[in-house]
Amino acid sequence: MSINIHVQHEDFDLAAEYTELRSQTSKIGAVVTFTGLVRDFERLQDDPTSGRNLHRLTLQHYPGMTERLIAEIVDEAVQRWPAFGVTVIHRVGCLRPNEQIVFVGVTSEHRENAFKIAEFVMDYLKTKATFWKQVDLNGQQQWIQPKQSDTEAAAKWTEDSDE
Amino acid sequence: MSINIHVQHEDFDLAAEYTELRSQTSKIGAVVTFTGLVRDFERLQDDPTSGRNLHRLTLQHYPGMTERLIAEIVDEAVQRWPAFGVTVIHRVGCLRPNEQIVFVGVTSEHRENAFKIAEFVMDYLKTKATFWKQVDLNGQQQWIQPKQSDTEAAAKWTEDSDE
Amino acid sequence: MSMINLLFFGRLGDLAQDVNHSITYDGQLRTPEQLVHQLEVAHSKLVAALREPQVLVSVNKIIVKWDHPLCDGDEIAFLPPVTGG
Amino acid sequence: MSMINLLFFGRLGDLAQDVNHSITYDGQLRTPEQLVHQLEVAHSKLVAALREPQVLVSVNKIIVKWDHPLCDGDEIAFLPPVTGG
Repeated sequence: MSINIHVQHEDFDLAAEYTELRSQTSKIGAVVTFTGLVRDFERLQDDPTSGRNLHRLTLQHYPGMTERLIAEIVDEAVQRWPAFGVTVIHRVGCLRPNEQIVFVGVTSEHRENAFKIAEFVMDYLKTKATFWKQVDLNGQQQWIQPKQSDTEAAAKWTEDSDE
Repeated sequence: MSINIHVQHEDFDLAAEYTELRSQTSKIGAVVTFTGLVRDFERLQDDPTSGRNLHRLTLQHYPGMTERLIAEIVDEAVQRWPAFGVTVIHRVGCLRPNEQIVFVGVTSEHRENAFKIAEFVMDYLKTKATFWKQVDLNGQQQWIQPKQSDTEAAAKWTEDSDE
Repeated sequence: MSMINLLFFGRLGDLAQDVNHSITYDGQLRTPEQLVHQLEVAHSKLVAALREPQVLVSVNKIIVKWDHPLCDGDEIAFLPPVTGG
Repeated sequence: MSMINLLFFGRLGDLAQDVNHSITYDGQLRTPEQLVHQLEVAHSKLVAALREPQVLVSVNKIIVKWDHPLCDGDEIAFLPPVTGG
């Protein structure tokens, strides 16, 4: 079992992470990757039917605590579903539209477990890890509020532990 | 909406597919990739608790019909969950352990839809598309029988259309 | 002379190695079911496999019922359960 | 002189710009709740935000209750709802 967690300003290279993940054992049958990108459009919090162009995004985090929380999230995931390797990379600092913001890569014997772990880790990253997102919408700074859909996504794993 | 489907002998390059997928629009917030690898170990069909080392794998398919069935699978997926792009690559012919066998890449605005489409397409590729896998277990050729777990995985999408 | 082409996949291909995959369309042959019956005399092991309930038949790359009408030039394929991915 | 360090994240950091983040530990100050009360006189807008039910407090990077005992040298962080990914 190989777990790698990075919180960093630098960009990451999907191909390098994939190569590293799949080289760990020849028993791997499935590799799932999730990459989050910065969209150029942010829905307004008070009016989800409209939106504004995103100029840039700033990600703040709590060094030390963030890494520990992500490690706990990943540990819980691999206890639920067997895996060979999990890599989590979360960028912080100033990001522009189309930039990569988060990576989750999972290897396992069978695809079901790899998909579950990737989804579980993403749902918890959105709602448990100590990141705060501030958007710049054409000059106006705004701290992002948590999304109801993210809270519900994380809650589904506790309601139905086998799902 | 960009849909690309390839059934081919040649290997594929995850990084190139990812670059192509994420370049399609700046509204992409999520990229999910699934890559299937040839494991070096195949559980025996009559005794799933034991297994033998896999020497190689041969994938046969029905040209023309396979591509059409995959296109139908992908069309159904993107009608259920909005997406910007879906790429499916399935290799055929002789493959060795650790080689890449199948790729599904999905881009969408939000991660939930990208995960759903990738899982849905994989479940249906395993049970509906006209591929047949023959394994060489230290010299003994054996056609792989469908797995109960794959049949159940595909069935879950019809039982619960919102899941 | 009219012909019908047969394709056998997966395990069925192994069993059909000595079958002529291009057979005469003689007017008597009107459905896949009748085709299997015609093969049955000479190829009992193949036919037993073709009759297994999970085997599907397609005509011109479309899955059809076993009583689907056949026409001159049809491509008929026998499909055991698929195992891709 | 003993000190306690305060960290404010997200929206709370904006509101706390004029707060001294390293405050004297004077023995009177025994819990995060008492700390907020002490800030309340001078920084009413920040304190209103700190008192919102979804704001969490951590001591030395562990989430704690508001009546958790404080010690000299503690790092106390105020955490609005997180929004990563």
